[in-house]
Amino acid sequence: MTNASNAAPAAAQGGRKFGDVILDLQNISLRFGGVKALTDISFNIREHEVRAIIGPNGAGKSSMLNVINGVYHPQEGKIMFRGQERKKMEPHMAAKQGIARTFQNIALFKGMSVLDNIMTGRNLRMKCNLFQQALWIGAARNEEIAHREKVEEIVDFLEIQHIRKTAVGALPYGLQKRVDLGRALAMEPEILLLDEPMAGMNVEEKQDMCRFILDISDQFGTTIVLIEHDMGVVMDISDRVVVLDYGKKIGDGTPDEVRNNQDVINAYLGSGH
Amino acid sequence: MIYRENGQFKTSYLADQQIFTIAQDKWFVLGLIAFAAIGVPFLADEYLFRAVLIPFLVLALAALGVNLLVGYCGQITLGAGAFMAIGAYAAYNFMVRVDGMPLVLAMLLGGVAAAGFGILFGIPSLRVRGLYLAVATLAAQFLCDWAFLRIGWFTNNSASGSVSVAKLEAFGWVINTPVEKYLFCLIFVVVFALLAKNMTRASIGRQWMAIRDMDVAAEVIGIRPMYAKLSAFAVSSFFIGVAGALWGFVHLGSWEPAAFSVDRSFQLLFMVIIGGMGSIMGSFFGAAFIVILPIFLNQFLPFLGGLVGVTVSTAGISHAEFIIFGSLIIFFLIVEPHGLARLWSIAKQKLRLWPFPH
Amino acid sequence: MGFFIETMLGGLMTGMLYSLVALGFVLIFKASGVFNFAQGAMVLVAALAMARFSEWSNAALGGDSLFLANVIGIIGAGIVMFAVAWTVERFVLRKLVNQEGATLLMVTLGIAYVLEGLGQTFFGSEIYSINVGMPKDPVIMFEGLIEGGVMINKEDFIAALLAAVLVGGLTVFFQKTSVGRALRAVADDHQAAQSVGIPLNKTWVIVWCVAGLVALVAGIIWGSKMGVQFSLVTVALRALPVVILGGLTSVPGAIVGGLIIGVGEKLSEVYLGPYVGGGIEIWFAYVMALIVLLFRPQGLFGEKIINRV
Amino acid sequence: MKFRSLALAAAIASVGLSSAVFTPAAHAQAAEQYFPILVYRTGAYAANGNPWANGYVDYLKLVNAKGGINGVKVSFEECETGYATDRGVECYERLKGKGATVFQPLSTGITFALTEKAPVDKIPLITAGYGRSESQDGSVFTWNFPLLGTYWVAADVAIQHIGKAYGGVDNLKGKKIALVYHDSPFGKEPIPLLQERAKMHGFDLQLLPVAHPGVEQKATWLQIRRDRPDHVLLWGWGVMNSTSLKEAQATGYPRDKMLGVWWAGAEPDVKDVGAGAKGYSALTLQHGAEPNSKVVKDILAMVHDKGQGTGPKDEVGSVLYMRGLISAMLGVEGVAAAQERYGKGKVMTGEQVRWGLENLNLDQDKLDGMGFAGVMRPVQTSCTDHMGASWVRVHTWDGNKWEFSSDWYQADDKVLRPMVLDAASKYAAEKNIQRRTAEQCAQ
Repeated sequence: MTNASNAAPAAAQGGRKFGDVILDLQNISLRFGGVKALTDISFNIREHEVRAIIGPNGAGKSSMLNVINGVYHPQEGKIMFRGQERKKMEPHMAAKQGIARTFQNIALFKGMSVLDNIMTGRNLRMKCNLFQQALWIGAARNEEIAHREKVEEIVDFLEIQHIRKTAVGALPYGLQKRVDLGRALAMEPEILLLDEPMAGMNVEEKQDMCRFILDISDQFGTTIVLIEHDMGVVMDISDRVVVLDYGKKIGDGTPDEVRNNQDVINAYLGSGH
Repeated sequence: MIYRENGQFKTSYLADQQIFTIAQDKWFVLGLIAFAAIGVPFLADEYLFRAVLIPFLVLALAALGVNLLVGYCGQITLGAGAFMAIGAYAAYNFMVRVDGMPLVLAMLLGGVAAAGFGILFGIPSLRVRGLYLAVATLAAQFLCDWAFLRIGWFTNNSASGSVSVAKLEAFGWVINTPVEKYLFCLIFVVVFALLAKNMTRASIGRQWMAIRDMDVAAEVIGIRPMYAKLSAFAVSSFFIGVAGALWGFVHLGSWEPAAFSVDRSFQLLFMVIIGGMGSIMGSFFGAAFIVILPIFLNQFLPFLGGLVGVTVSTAGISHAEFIIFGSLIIFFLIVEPHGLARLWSIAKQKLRLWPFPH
Repeated sequence: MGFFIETMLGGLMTGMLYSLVALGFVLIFKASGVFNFAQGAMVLVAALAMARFSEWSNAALGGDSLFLANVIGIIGAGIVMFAVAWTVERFVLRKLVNQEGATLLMVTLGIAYVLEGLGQTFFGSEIYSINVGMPKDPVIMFEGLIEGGVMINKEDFIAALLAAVLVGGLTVFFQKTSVGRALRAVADDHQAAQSVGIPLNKTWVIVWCVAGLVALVAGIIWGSKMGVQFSLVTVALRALPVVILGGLTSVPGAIVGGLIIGVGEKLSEVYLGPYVGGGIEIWFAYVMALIVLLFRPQGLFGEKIINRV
Repeated sequence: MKFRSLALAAAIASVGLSSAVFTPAAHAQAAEQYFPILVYRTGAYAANGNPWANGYVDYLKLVNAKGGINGVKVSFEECETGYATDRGVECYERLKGKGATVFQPLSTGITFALTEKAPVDKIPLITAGYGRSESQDGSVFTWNFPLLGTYWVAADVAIQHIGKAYGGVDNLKGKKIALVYHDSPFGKEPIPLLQERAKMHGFDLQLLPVAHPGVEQKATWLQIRRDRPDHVLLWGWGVMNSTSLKEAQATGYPRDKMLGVWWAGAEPDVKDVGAGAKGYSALTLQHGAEPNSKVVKDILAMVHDKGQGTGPKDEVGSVLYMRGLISAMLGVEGVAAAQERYGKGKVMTGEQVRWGLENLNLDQDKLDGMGFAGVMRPVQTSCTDHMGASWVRVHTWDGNKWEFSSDWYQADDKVLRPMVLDAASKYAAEKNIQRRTAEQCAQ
């Protein structure tokens, strides 16, 4: 709880109420063999905020998300989740703690329909065992129906009713991104990690996506951690921004603070991105 | 015009989650089962039962098991034959060693034994995948081949290593004639197919498919790879083990380990490829295809040869069988990786629009 | 002591032959990402072609020159292997670019069946012999050093030597020649190789040809040892644990893996076998490979696999 | 999509065509005696399966060329089993419906499976020189006919022959005999008898299994080199035999100390080894390679010279060819014997042929008349003895051809009989079979 005390000042911009620090990353370093992906990075994430991670290509943004949800295990540093130190954990345990994410290069289940993809997000909340499912008796069937209702709400929310039975492999890119988001939402996460949710989209699609992200934040109070290249979008929707470059943190603060940070300006202009 | 879904509206999610969402499909399959249970016994002759229908049903069940693992969970196995063997020999031992052991229970216990070994040999799947996993399952195959040959206890110390079962009786029903054997297998297959269908449309099935399609993403949304993979191995091996018991008890009656050799494993894998990976229906198509193809070629090629005035030798037929078989596998993988099941659904799609294709 | 050394040597020599087949696996896997289950069938077809062409040439020319017959046999078999490589690339691989490994694996199972059928149709299904003048009788060596001496099988020895030469030659080919470098480039990244102007299709044909030639050498050695007949295809199943142990992408891995498996299975059969009834060598090789897999999923020499998201 | 519709069309067509499979094939013509032939002409054992099948078919052709069985023409049909049990069962089911007279599966595995089915279908099984050894007991195994000899006969004679080298079986005490066997029911059959004999004479029996198909035997022969058994019994089939001989050569084990079963003593087993197999001996199922016998000359003249030969001409008279030929002859003679009782010139049913096989009486005159002079000794079966003879000779490979190298042996009934009775009784108890009584036999 070291950083929790200075949590309060960061006032809400958009009328949302920020809570305590939910996730605190302290001095994280990650290496692959000899290559340093992340070096001594510390920042925190507060409940209900929209937190952006930006930086040039190869800055270590995706690695950072992978550290947060347990895909990579940093060699050094601590991760505090609600004040408790998180031991080395596997991704599915992170999911259990309420951390969901979307993927940069859409990692949907290609062979399954949109509905089934989103239904997988409900998996953690389904309690029936294998035998009940095999027999499809009362409990299992009721559970399936109940979760189906929940999933239909998400389908409505994301406006993808018309494609619910289509196999996701056959969908255009923009819709796939939405399904990816839907699957993460189905987990009803506390923290939602979005890895470039708008990459490769046209303006219209981006606007839709922005709307969804803000709605999620508003309606469900979900904490959102976002990686995005489009500076305009980042500055518009995020509450606080952390800037990485070559695996190091070079800036952290509100969009305005970051915009005026000399290191950040150098990184972006200097490296030519 | 007949195959239309017009006017069928679902009013509840329950209705939408039926096995067959189109009424005609449902009636078709129910009709098919009814026909198989009532019609076929009157129509088929003994040869058809013993040489075609019974092996078809048993291998379809085994292929279904393989499909759950390979098609749904994406874990390649080349050791299916071994799990059939475990099912058969375990069931045999339960029958021989436990007095008054009911036949059906022994078979199911055979399946349970296979499931246990399935989990054991599935453990490498947590570390390795693809080809490497295929080799791990081959280890199971060769180990079982050896164990059932060498360890006398498994065969009740039969001198030749060949075992046989005396009398088949379930719930007071003596299973003797080909028709009875056929019906006995049919009951197993229908029940197991239903169980498989239920699992694949429920949460466990989605977990398997998620692991198959993108294992890292699956883990990130909270699917435990260990549980998903090992449960797939267990369920799949259970199916295969029961099929193995049926193969030994009902089809062969007397068998040796060679009945479950690595060739059998390959054969089951081919059934799944040709029939359609990730499709219950496909397992049946694949089994039918592979059971019938050699029989068909054996009769058709000499006939064809006769037409053009050439005598086709037995060797020629079996070599042609190799070639045609291999070509079909290549053909399906290139042209229609989803197998016969996909062709079936395309056909249905066409039928849905017929006679107005636009 | 003498016996232990004999067993070791026997294992090493068998292992060298496994390496030869394993090499075929590794070559094709490196260059096209295909795990070629048809390698065994290729060994069969190559050996059948070799045996039959030399037999036919003898019959046709009426001569009894062993050398001439063998040369014609080798050339004939070489042409057959080239035709196989070309056909496989043209009609199968080309249509499956960028498919998953599992699909490609299963397609090679199909290729194996076709090759087995065609090979037997054209060349027959009896036992044929290849006679390249290998000595068959053993020699006893080191009689002064060890009591009873150490028996060495000359045929095995020459076969192992041949295999070693081939492996050395291939290593040079891969490291030093431009074709070899192109093949390695393709192996590392198909698209990158294509973008710098290396024709993918051609390199595939080449690598399948090289694998075909390796199969031919393996076929000649095995065929000379145990006769040319259908069971040669099972050689592939014996060599599988070798590639797994050594790593699918590593030429030295195939060699070392072969030697380890060869020695391991012979020692296990001779020293452990009698306690459990014998016949354990096949699964012992697989279990050895499996244990290595559990600790090093990429094999002893394979490239590390990193999960990316 | 073009490919797809092509595939679709192909699938539909194949469904249509496969209905051809289900239409019962036309039954054999009423006036012909139908012989189904289970063969394997492809796969690992094809080299040995081919000559057997060719001999079998050629003999049936000869029967027809000579006017049939008392005027009844013979029809026949091959079915490929690939040496696989399930394929064998399918063949059996398919061909039995066409009025099969007798089945000869040429595979111990298939024999085991068919033993369960034959009594139901009432079709006799001839397993000349293979199959279940206890099926000699005809009062339990009503439908099995292991004519000429079983594996127990072979094992018994093998020990007698080896014993002879030491001046009698009693001198085998302390000797070591290794059994290198094909790891399958076929290879395991002789073990009980060998163990029995080992107990009787006090020799040491070493068991060395070889996994199918038998191409990897280095470890086996290293063990033999270490333990230096006095004799090696080779119980292999197919490529395993030639591999054994090559490994024996490679490890310097003397070939003249090796004795093969009659399935390990034919041309394909040694040809490829050539001079390296010189001195190797094998048991024979009475006959060896018989290129000079009258029946072979008949076949050459009446079948091959008419362009009707099944296989290559130079194979006629080779060991496995003769095995197939004699197997066919036994089946045909079974029919002929049945006709004696049920009416000459009529087509016999399976049940009638069984009676014929059970009352087979091929004395030397008859055999000589059929062209088997010097090839075979008399065979006489009965209700309780379905084997009919246990005559065995040994022949030796001289580097080019097989030459007989021993006198005739017969299995020792004192050893064999109790074991057969015991095993058959056990089987009868397991299957709830009542032994046939003398009255039932007389029927």
